[in-house]
Amino acid sequence: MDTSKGNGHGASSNGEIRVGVYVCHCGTNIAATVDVAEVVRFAEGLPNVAVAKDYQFMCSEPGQELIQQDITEHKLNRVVVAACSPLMHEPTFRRACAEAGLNPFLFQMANIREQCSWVTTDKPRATEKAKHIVRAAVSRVALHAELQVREVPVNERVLIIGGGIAGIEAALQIADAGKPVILVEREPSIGGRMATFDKTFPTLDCAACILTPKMVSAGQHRNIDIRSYAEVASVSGHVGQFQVSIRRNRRYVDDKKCNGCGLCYQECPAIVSPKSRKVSIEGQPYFVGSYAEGGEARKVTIRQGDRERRKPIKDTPTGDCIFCGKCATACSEVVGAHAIVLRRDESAEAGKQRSLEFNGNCIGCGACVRECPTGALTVTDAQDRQVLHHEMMLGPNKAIRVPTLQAVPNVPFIDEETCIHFRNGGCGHCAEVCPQEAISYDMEEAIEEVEVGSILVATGFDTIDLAPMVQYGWGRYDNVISGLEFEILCHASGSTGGKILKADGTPPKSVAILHCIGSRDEHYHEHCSRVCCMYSLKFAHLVREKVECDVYEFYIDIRAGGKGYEEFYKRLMREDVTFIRGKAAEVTNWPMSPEEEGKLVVKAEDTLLGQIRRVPVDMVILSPALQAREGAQTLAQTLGIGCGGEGFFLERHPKLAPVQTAADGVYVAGACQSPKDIPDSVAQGAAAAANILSLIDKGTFSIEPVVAVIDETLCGGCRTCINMCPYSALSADEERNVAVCESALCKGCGTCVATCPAGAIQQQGYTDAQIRAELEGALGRLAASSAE
Amino acid sequence: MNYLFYPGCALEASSPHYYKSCRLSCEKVGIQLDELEDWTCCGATAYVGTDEVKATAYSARNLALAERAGATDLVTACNACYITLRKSDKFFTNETMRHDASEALQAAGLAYDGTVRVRHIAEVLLNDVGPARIKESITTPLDGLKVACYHGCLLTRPFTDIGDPEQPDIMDRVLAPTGAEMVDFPATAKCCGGMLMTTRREVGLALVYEILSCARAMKADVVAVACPLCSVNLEAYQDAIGQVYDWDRPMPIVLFTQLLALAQGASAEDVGLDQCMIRPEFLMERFA
Amino acid sequence: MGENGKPKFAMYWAAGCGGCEIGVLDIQEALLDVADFFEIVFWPVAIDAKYKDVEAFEDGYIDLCLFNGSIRSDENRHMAQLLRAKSKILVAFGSCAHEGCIPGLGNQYGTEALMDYAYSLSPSTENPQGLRPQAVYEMPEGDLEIPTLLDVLTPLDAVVNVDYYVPGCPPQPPQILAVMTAIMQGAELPPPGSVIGAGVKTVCDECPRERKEKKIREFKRPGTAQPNPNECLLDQGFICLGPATRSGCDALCVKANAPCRGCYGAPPNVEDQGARMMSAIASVIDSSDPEEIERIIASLDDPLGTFYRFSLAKSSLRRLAR
Amino acid sequence: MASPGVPLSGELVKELERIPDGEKIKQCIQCGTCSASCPTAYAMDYTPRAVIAAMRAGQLEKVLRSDTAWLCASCYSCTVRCPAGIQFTDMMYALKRLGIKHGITPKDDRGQKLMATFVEDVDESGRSSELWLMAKYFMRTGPQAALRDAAFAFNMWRNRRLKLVPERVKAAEQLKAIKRALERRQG
Amino acid sequence: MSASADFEPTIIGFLCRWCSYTGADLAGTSRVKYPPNMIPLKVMCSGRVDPSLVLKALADGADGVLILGCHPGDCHYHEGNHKTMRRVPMLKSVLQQYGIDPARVRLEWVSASEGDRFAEVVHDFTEEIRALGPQKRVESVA
Repeated sequence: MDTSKGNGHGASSNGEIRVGVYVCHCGTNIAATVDVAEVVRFAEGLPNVAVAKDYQFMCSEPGQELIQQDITEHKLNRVVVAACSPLMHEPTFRRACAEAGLNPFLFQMANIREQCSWVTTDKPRATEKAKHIVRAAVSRVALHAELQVREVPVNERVLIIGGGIAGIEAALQIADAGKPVILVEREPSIGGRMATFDKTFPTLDCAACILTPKMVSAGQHRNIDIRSYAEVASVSGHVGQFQVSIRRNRRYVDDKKCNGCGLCYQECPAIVSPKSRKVSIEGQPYFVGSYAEGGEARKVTIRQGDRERRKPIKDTPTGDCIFCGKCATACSEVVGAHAIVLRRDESAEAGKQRSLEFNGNCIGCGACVRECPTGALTVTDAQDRQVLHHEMMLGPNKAIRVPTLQAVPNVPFIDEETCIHFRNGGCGHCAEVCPQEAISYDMEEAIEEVEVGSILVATGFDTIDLAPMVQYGWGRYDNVISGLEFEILCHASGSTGGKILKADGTPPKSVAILHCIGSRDEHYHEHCSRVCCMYSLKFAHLVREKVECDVYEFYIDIRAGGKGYEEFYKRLMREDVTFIRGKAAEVTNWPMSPEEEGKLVVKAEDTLLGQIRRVPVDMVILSPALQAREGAQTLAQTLGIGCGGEGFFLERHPKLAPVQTAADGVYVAGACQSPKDIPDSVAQGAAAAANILSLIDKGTFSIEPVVAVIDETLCGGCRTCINMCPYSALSADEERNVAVCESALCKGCGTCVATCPAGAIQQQGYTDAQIRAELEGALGRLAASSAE
Repeated sequence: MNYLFYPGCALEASSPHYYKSCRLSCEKVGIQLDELEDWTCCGATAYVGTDEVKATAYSARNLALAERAGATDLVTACNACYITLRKSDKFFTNETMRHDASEALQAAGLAYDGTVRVRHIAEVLLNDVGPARIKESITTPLDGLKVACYHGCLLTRPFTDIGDPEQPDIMDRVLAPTGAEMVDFPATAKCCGGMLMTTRREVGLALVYEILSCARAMKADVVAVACPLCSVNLEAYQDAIGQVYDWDRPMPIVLFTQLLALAQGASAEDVGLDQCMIRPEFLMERFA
Repeated sequence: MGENGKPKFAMYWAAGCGGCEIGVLDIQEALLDVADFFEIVFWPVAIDAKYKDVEAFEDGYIDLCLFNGSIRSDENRHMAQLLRAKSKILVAFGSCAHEGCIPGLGNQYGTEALMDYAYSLSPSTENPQGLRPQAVYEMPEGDLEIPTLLDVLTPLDAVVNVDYYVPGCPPQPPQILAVMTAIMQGAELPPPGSVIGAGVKTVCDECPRERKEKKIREFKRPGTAQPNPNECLLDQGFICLGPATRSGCDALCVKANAPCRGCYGAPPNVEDQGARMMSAIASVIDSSDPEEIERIIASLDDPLGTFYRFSLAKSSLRRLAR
Repeated sequence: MASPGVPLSGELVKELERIPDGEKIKQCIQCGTCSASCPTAYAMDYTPRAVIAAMRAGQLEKVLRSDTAWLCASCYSCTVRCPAGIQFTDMMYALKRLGIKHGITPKDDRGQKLMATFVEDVDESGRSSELWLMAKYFMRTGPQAALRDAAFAFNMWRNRRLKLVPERVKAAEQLKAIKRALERRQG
Repeated sequence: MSASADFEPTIIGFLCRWCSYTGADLAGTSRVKYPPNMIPLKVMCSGRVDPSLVLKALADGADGVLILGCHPGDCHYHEGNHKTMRRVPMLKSVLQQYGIDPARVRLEWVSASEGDRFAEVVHDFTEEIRALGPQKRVESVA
């Protein structure tokens, strides 16, 4: 019982269905295998068919005109073209129909080329198959309804998640076009990874020199709103109209009041020092030291044998101590820890009458070190070694600080873990000195709701955790450092002022750079991280530039496929860098010969010689694999986009839609999509900006009508469908006890339609009735229950 | 707790003190080792180089026997036996190999369904007993003793599920409750050379020298091992090493279970310290 | 209409349990109004009338015929054809006539197997001589004839045109009353082929339970687990056919803390109730691991009987030969 | 009896395909991690990586004539580190088997001899006896080595770590049945 | 009826638009040959296919039904194919119980780049159905 017939089905006024069938020869592509004339004869005899014709090339101008003429002449209200795949020419014929005044969705394509004439040589059977395909289309098209492409308005405001170079580039492009941008950055400052680099390959221009102006423009742009130290908490809505919650972390500094004078961190007594804590593994004491690294904590398991109880402050001052007592005063009065006591022994001779006593109250804040006028006190880490490489920071080494002195916004934040106030309630120095009264220790997390029309994800990359790769010695040997650690070591604002020094403060005489650590390795990441070859070459150059030193590159293949990259590789060869073709297998400090004494030994096969080599060096730089950000999966779910096998965000098409995603209105750029260097990240940021501006400029977004519609008179409200939708287009209306579909979110997969036990959901263009009719046509039961 | 135990040829012949101390230290933590009835040689690392299917079938005979005895675990104390039996078990996951080896087993009226878990005694002590219970069993702590735990290659290679393949610490964690100090020992999983000591002596000596000199540099009093072959290779050739390398002060090699049993109250004689080729005199005196 | 001016009423009980007849009795004193309004010309349960009386009626003599029970035997078929001819309005009354109902499950075995079981194999049968009913049996007094079973059981509309369907096993008295009242009051009847005496939504619409998301990791049965009376049974892992069952029963079973078994049949837009339900149930299985999916599905006893308890004889499956 | 190189390469791959992950041998990127992880590669004519290169070049026969496979101590360092997941140690075993099968003797055949002795021992008694294994091995390789190891043997004996009477498995017929079944299969 | 050599099975294929339909087109553009027994029906996602369509196809004259979708993890709609992955075994268990060989329904994953695989699957399935013989139907029920 079809009660809706002749209503919205585009039937002629008397309800008659008039189908025109057009069979294409496609030159000989179809006609050689399918008897086209026979198919036309067959089509003529099918119910509802008013006219059937064949033509050499249906997709040609005259072919289309033929259809258009017939629509008028024969009063056709349905069209079937039997030709190539609909993926090829469906848009063409839909357009032709529309131009002739027929709703384009009253058209159906029968694919008798790709899936018929081309895949068999048996002409009678190919003809037979073509007939079935045509009959299925004729049967189906009778039930087609007029559909309209829907337009949704697009909010001009753009959300960019991630303030690295890709996000900054996109933000500037969009903002320069006059459109408002909200730039959300998780760290306290924008700039991303690039802000920690000293130089960039292959041009060797200073990263800060090219990045800082962009950061500043972004910070000052009237169309860009930066939300740093903030994260996207949730996203709802759809293309054109997203509702986004931004969670602003507790910075303890009011960015509206702060003028960036820096007094707070100059006055802060707490030095960021490595922290360690004792944990037990099955009753056995292990130390897990966690070090501050670019604002992120990392863990290093230190093996037994390094088990000395760590003393954050040396308990015996060196000979430099003049027993002035400043440290003890600071500890008691500023820190409130009372960990240092200055003892006076009146009876003893002058000079020896004073002594310092340390007790267990030390919280490791480092205030005493800062107060010490002679440098007699030092901070050491869990292994009693001087903090150098593991103190990887670019900004002030304080509990309240900015990540770099070029921070944008130039607003400090308080690191709760090291701040004395947050450890024992004392201090409060920064609040006292701040002329703007911007510091507030009881600041709460804030949630901000914004509405945007499109979203760009540019969250960048992480590097692989090196601790589990014991054979390379990272976390075990002082002078084995990661690529990112080397960048900071090299950076003019770093702890060594840009000098390349070993952990003991002396310059290395030889450095090994190990490629492919965790990349191209099925135990970790199968992908090539793409940037390591080039930055490793850059490292070699920087080392050679700054220290007199031998440099060894242990590589599998040098992949230098970018503009000027191969030339850079050549240049490094000229600079006498030693290239050893062979992946390093292990780094050990165990000498097997006198020249290895006191050195790190890199073991690798020189595969060009077929010889095993042990190369003693002073410093080893590892090039760890780039991997997806921790939490990428969660963000992908929030946004309704996918992650690929390696965890990077999935683009809509790897070649043709590299910055679009499966979710309309959501774009990706930079290394969050796959490992990328700066030029590629910038290019993608700009490309995404262009995509977004084009969407904004059009003002509306067209939604295909192949969406789910719910017949509320049939829906019983069982809610089986709700979770079927990957796009959250379906929701339950509690009041009316029915499911409702937000068609702007629906992508038209039809999964809910197949799931609905009540038959209450239909997919426009793929209704149950249409598919059933198609089946009947395909199987020759057309007469039984077609449009009649 | 009872475990089905597979001693292997070496434990029977060259390392009776290992077998003895194994039983002793296990008893102290409530474990009884029941020897697998009429076991066959596992094939070690040699047989598989001649005929892989036969090697698999031979060693799987032991697994089949264990399965028939209703055991879920088959425990061994020899690294080579451990790995060979485990590999045979794993090979049964390959269609062709399982087919061929099963056919051979069938001819002997046996079948293996892949239900037996092959375990090493060190790992059983660590995971099934645990440091806490070991700690309870300690009566005469080994305070002051510096031990280098030598795991050898096969304990965590190629199967890395029981410990790190580069720097395992299974033995360290088992012995730590004894009160002895476990020194950092980078060479803990380096290879002792295995059969090369017989066929290519110069290569074998170099490998053992690397391990021993590392232990010396780490100031170990004694090297503890968990494998009868490692034990022989490390102790029997120290004279020969001295002829090639700078090696004059011999390093005593003990089985880790000897140390454990001593700490649990056994005497030097009980654990067969006198069967060590390089006698740890200081221990023999202390636990006389 | 007859001489007394009253419309003629008939009711017939074909292959079925008779519950539909009880259903009519359950409209209680309203039955008196029905008896008063109509002239009952044929209703074996209520009045004494013979088949030959019916045969003697002229075509269209009966104004309203409620036909309950499915078509299992040649006798059922004969009576269906006879009553069709004699009735102006023929109603498939109750689940058996509507869609075959539980007897329809016999179609998964075939008539021979059913006879074997009934006369030989069932545990309670003692039949050492292997006696079977004979279509014709010669007796001194003359031949005895009994009906023969057809190859398959069908609902009423497979053998004759049906004007209306009243679903339910049995149809619920309030619904029967509503139908009868409407007819007696001369209300305009819906187009032929319609389902009457039921709603157009699903049982969920009438179900008061709280519904959340459905995620099934294991199938539960009421005999082995106690359902929470306030939460959706499906949410709890009990297979409830409510989502794929036409409303109208006022969620009788679920209100008694028993899952809906689907007797009101498919809702309006659904062609195959069982297939729809299995699609819905399978879709919410909470796993994407093929092996685990198999395991979860295997935990469901008798899927065919569960999904097609009432509708097998009307499903797409009925058209397939086993 | 020499076999042409290319079929040997195919045979090696086929041998490995019988074990889990064996097919990964085809994914070698020639990085050399295996060789540098190998404690004995310094003494090999062909490093483990070079074995795969030779396999690809159809030159396995040269590898089989070299000591490479017989220097493998079976420590699995290569296997656990190989970024391509290649089962190197098993490849070395396969090489040994290939050499034996094709009658190719390595330039130093002591490893082959020791193994053959071991296999005989196990085949015969189901157990291996160190003393008799050594004794038989020295008879095959010449008395020089035996002399060298006399001190070792004495040392072992002195510490009650030598068993003079070899153990035997009781269910000898089971072993024979296994052996026969496999020999039948191999024709 | 038993399987005979001249029996040409009628097969209905439900092809998801993104992977399998594209893969089928690729088989065509690559001119890979396969038996012409399958009539393809395009759906947007294999998740659109519900068991009642499959049963209807069998009831209306198909001897076998092939459902082709994107490989798990590659679904254009995230995991529409996971729903199909659950529905098909459920349908098969019902078919089995009713006495219809569940092999008449097959779910396979074919990506847009697997033209060869598409042809192979269709070929394989056609031959399997050919061996099973025609699906008999109850032509007249009363």
